[in-house]
Amino acid sequence: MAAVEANLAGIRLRNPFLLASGIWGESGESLRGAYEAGAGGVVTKSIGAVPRDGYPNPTVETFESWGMLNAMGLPNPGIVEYPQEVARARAAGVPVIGSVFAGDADGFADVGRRMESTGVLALELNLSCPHAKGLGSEVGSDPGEVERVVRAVVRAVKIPVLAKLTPNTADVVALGLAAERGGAAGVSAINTLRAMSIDVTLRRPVLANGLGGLSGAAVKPVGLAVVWQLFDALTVPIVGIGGIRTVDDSIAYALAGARAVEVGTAVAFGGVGVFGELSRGLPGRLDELGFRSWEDAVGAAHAGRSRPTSSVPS
Amino acid sequence: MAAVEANLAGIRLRNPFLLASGIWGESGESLRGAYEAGAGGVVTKSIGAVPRDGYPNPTVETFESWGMLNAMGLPNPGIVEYPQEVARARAAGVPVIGSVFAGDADGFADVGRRMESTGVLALELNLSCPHAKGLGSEVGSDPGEVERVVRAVVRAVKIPVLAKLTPNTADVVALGLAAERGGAAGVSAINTLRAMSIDVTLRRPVLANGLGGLSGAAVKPVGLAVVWQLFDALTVPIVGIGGIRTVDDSIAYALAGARAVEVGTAVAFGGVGVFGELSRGLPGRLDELGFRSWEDAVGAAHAGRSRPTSSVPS
Amino acid sequence: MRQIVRVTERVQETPSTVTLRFDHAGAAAPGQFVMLWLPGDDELPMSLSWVGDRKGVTVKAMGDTSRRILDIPVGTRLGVRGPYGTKFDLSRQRVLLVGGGSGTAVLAPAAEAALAQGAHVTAALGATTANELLFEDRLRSAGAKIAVATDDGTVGHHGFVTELADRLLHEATFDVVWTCGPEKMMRKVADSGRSVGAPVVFSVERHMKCALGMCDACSLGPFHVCVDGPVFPAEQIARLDEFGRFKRDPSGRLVAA
Amino acid sequence: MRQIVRVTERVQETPSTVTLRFDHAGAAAPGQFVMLWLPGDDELPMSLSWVGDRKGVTVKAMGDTSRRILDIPVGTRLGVRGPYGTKFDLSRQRVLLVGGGSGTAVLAPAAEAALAQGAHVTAALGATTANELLFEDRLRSAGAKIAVATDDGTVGHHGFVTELADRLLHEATFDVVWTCGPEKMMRKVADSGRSVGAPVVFSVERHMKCALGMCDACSLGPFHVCVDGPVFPAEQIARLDEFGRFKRDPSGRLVAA
Ligand SMILES: Cc1cc2nc3c(=O)[nH]c(=O)nc-3n(C[C@H](O)[C@H](O)[C@H](O)COP(=O)(O)OP(=O)(O)OC[C@H]3O[C@@H](n4cnc5c(N)ncnc54)[C@H](O)[C@@H]3O)c2cc1C
Ligand SMILES: Cc1cc2nc3c(=O)[nH]c(=O)nc-3n(C[C@H](O)[C@H](O)[C@H](O)COP(=O)(O)OP(=O)(O)OC[C@H]3O[C@@H](n4cnc5c(N)ncnc54)[C@H](O)[C@@H]3O)c2cc1C
Ligand SMILES: Cc1cc2nc3c(=O)[nH]c(=O)nc-3n(C[C@H](O)[C@H](O)[C@H](O)COP(=O)(O)O)c2cc1C
Ligand SMILES: Cc1cc2nc3c(=O)[nH]c(=O)nc-3n(C[C@H](O)[C@H](O)[C@H](O)COP(=O)(O)O)c2cc1C
Ligand code: FES
Ligand code: FES
Repeated sequence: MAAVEANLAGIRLRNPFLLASGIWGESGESLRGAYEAGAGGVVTKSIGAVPRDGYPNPTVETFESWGMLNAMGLPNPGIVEYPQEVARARAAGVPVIGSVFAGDADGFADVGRRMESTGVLALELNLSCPHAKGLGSEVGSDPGEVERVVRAVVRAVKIPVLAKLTPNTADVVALGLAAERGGAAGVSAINTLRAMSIDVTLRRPVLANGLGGLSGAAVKPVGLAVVWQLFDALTVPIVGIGGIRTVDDSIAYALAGARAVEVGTAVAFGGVGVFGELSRGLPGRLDELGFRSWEDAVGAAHAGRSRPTSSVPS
Repeated sequence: MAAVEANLAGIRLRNPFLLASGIWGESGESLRGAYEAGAGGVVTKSIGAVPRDGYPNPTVETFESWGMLNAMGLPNPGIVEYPQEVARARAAGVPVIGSVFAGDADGFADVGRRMESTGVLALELNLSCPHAKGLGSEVGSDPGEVERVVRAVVRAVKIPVLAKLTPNTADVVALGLAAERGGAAGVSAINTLRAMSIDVTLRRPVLANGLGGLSGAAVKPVGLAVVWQLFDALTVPIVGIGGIRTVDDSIAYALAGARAVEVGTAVAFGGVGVFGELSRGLPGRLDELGFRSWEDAVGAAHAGRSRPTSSVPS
Repeated sequence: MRQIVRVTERVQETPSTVTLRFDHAGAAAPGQFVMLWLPGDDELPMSLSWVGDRKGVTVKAMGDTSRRILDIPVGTRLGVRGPYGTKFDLSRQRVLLVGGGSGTAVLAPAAEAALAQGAHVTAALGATTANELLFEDRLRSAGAKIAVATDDGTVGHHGFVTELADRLLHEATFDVVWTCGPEKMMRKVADSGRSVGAPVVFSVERHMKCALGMCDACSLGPFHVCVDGPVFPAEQIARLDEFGRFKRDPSGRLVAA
Repeated sequence: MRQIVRVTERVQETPSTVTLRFDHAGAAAPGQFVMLWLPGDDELPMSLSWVGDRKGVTVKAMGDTSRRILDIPVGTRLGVRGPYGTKFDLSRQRVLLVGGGSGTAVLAPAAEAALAQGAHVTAALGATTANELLFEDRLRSAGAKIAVATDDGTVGHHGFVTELADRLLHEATFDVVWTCGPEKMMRKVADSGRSVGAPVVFSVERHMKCALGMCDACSLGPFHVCVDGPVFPAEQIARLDEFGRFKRDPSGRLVAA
């Protein structure tokens, strides 16, 4: 049977399936539940310096089974109280990656350092969250800011730092290169796509925040394109995210260049049991497809073919 | 019954449903067919200075009924031969908007002028096409370039000029404002989202070009968010595009701020009869929802509520 | 997935509690809840106090939003997602209900369904004062035996409904106890049930956002109340440290219940 | 929607023509085509020369891609989209086939299906030379009467298959004529059919990209061959200016056919 261990910037995972940030990530028992269901590891909810309630409801909208729109507004208990949740997950042996956000480089460094002290194996910087006052969406979409933030955190901590990139950009490669220059040990992509739903009967946006983020199957083609482009340009490992629900979805991400993947919305549509399906199904499917291991599949769609132009047609 | 006429930058349309560029747009008889099926008007395939074969097949991939990926590669007969197609459509009384593309401002002005002389009612500049050599994706995602191109075309022609914007950007409002400064009579949005599909059995991208563009239902939430943001910032009219298939989809775009809409992928999934369904269904549905007219619905979701932040959550 | 409905009827059940009825065709079973959206305002989880195609929710004034819901007139449009969550097992023959305050809202349709299937239902209803008792008449006319308790003694047992429930459990044999109300109350009911060997089933409330088992807002130990609950066997829940002691606030912090 | 199949059999039908068989479960009817993708290379429309679960396409060397398809070994993986397009109406009793070159590929399964339903089928087959005649044996053993024509006279009528067809149409009565081949050939068949009052049905080829009725690559007058065709009643098509005179190249330009 094909080996499915993944090595992400030095972190060894029993399988490449990580719980995506923001799903089941507020409580330590949920993190543990995802791991026990079969995940190789978990990424916490994005944690900030102080508690945040997030936006009022409605915070979610689903589109059949192909899409999910959310504007949670980064609710989180804050870095002062969150360590007890990490501790609970770690006590159960769960490999935890700590997701953090802040309004500027110093803020990221500060929360990142405090997250490090909880014993997480790595940090994931949510550089795709744009409502911190004074910085706005520039944090995540300005390569200069990305580099500055990553560098500040890398200097402040000893564990590997992953930069989570936004797909809401003209040039995700520039963002990835900036993260790499800043010292990121890897990049994660994608976060949600800026999107919205309007109720025609009520003549108003559905989400309390108006704008939200699209996730689920609908964004898989977008995530694949992002990972593909990043793989061609970067040397650090890539964590693929967006619309993964089946083993084949995850292998498509591996072929595009992802060394591990995160799974989010599929938990809402199919329950946390999706991690069991994925982890049980992966070895046999890799065998069928002729791969000796997960690692063997990483980037394999790039081999031996003339690289496509990075142009968008139509 | 509610009135459904639309007024787009001075162009009067019998209904707000336009055939989107790139669908049924290479031949005059197809343009006419879309109009006869019920469209209020048509946008031509994007036409360049010289004939282009486009990319080799495979050029399309469908995702169930929620999404379509394509990399046609802008096949078009070129502006020298295309006038005969416009002539055929105009002879049948079809309101035609001419879509054009080029590699730089001068090129746009040149093709635009020649398109104007075919008798089209307006131009739509495809600023979301990034494979013209030497300029790349900067044409559409750099506000400075957008303004320059629009200005050059506006100076070269007398008919209204619409700028078609890309959703592959961090800040679509900056692009819209640039188009407005350049003198655009309106903006169209969205074009497709950069995306990709990988076949795990074959270990390769499906489209010959590797990267392609996502359209269909999956991009409707993205298109609505773009139109919503543009409506808040611009004064020129907006043509809403992306995933429109039902009357309610079109009304959602109107509520977000679209004065007319274009329909593309729905033709592949449901046939050109979709224009009949839309145009027949609109008046009654507007009545049901309490609108006196289509115009009455334009922007109506913005009224009376505190505008949502333009932040992307999660 | 969200349906827009219109309030077709508004019933003032008690000074602090109102039932809103609306047409909604989704299949629903007693125990389940909907996410009820007051457009322009919040969206809250609400148990269905009426299942079937003419559904209803029964809302008690607690905080700002529920207070505003109380004031909306017939004809108001509401958004409805769901029904979501687990159901009461209606196959038991001898059922004891223990309802505290608005907790009775979710028990009433379960009692009616059980009675319609021939079960014997006894309802122990608690409230602060006599005119806050919920669905006493509704349950009586459906055929339930009623016992009431009020904090101020204006009617029935002067004291907690848990005391009443404990007495009933020791006087007669029940196949199951369904309870909904404050968590400390439900924990006491669980203790009484255990002492006489009667299985107890809770209907639990937690802060909810997605109701899809995704956002973790409603987590309670290893469970997510929105999908694993709200109806739980007491033994799954009562032993959790958190239960009756902590809940999570909207930020996800554990705060005193 | 795209299935990856493996070539299970390769039959050299003529020096320039090869049949590839593969397992594919999609429902298909005679007349329909698939988009056949040679990974790493182009994707081309190909009529199904075998319908059923063990499908087949019969490819003639025309340009670069078809030439490469001819050379692929058994075991090669291909992408298959479809089946797409319109079908032959198999209810007619007396059928005349007129096939030019690889055009016979799409007529063979239609003939077999009609024969299986008890129809009488006569096949007029044309080719440049004797050993380029396609599916002569296959059609004969299915029960069709065969007449052949070769450009060089190596076998059968020395000349065009259209002459043969015209003679057959004047000798006997046919309920329908099915024809596939060069457009000029099909137009002549339509003329013959009209002169004797026999309805003629074309199978038309046009450059294709999407095969979804979207991209306009295959437009022919008001029709899109990929969804309105490829099987058309001759009267819809033969009168179009374009037919037999122009086709659209990959850029969409009208060029001489
Ligand atoms: C599955 C489920 C079903 C529910 N069914 C019903 C129902 O049928 N009828 C009903 O009236 N409510 C029900 N609720 C509770 C309801 O969702 C709200 O929490 C409640 O209406 C208060 O909302 P608010 O925004 O007005 O108050 P908030 O502003 O959130 O809170 C105001 C005050 O009320 C207190 N409070 C809030 N919720 C509760 C609670 N559940 N129990 C005790 N105190 C509380 C808070 O601590 C605070 O002091 C249900 C909740 C869940 C999770
Ligand atoms: C619905 C449909 C069904 C088809 N079924 C079959 C089939 O069963 N078997 C089969 O072999 N082909 C079939 N074709 C034609 C096939 O799709 C290709 O066009 C053909 O194989 C040539 O492709 P190429 O890329 O090799 O040639 P190209 O490089 O496209 O062309 C090379 C040369 O061949 C000529 N040529 C290309 N296509 C044709 C044509 N259709 N007729 C005459 N000359 C042509 C060109 O003019 C050029 O000179 C079908 C086409 C359609 C639209
Ligand atoms: C409800 C919800 C909450 C999310 N919260 C966060 C978050 O706090 N931090 C973050 O980096 N990403 C967050 N995301 C984005 C996901 O981690 C992921 O990048 C995205 O949803 C795409 O993956 P998916 O399609 O598998 O869900 C959230 C997504 C959802 C649906
Ligand atoms: C096959 C195809 C070809 C397209 N070609 C063009 C084009 O030439 N010029 C252009 O501006 N947009 C082109 N588009 C984009 C559409 O006009 C439209 O912006 C997009 O598909 C979203 O709308 P939809 O979801 O209704 O298809 C094309 C889209 C498709 C699917
Ligand atoms: S409310 Fe989101 S997980 Fe239960
Ligand atoms: S091949 Fe695209 S419309 Fe027919």
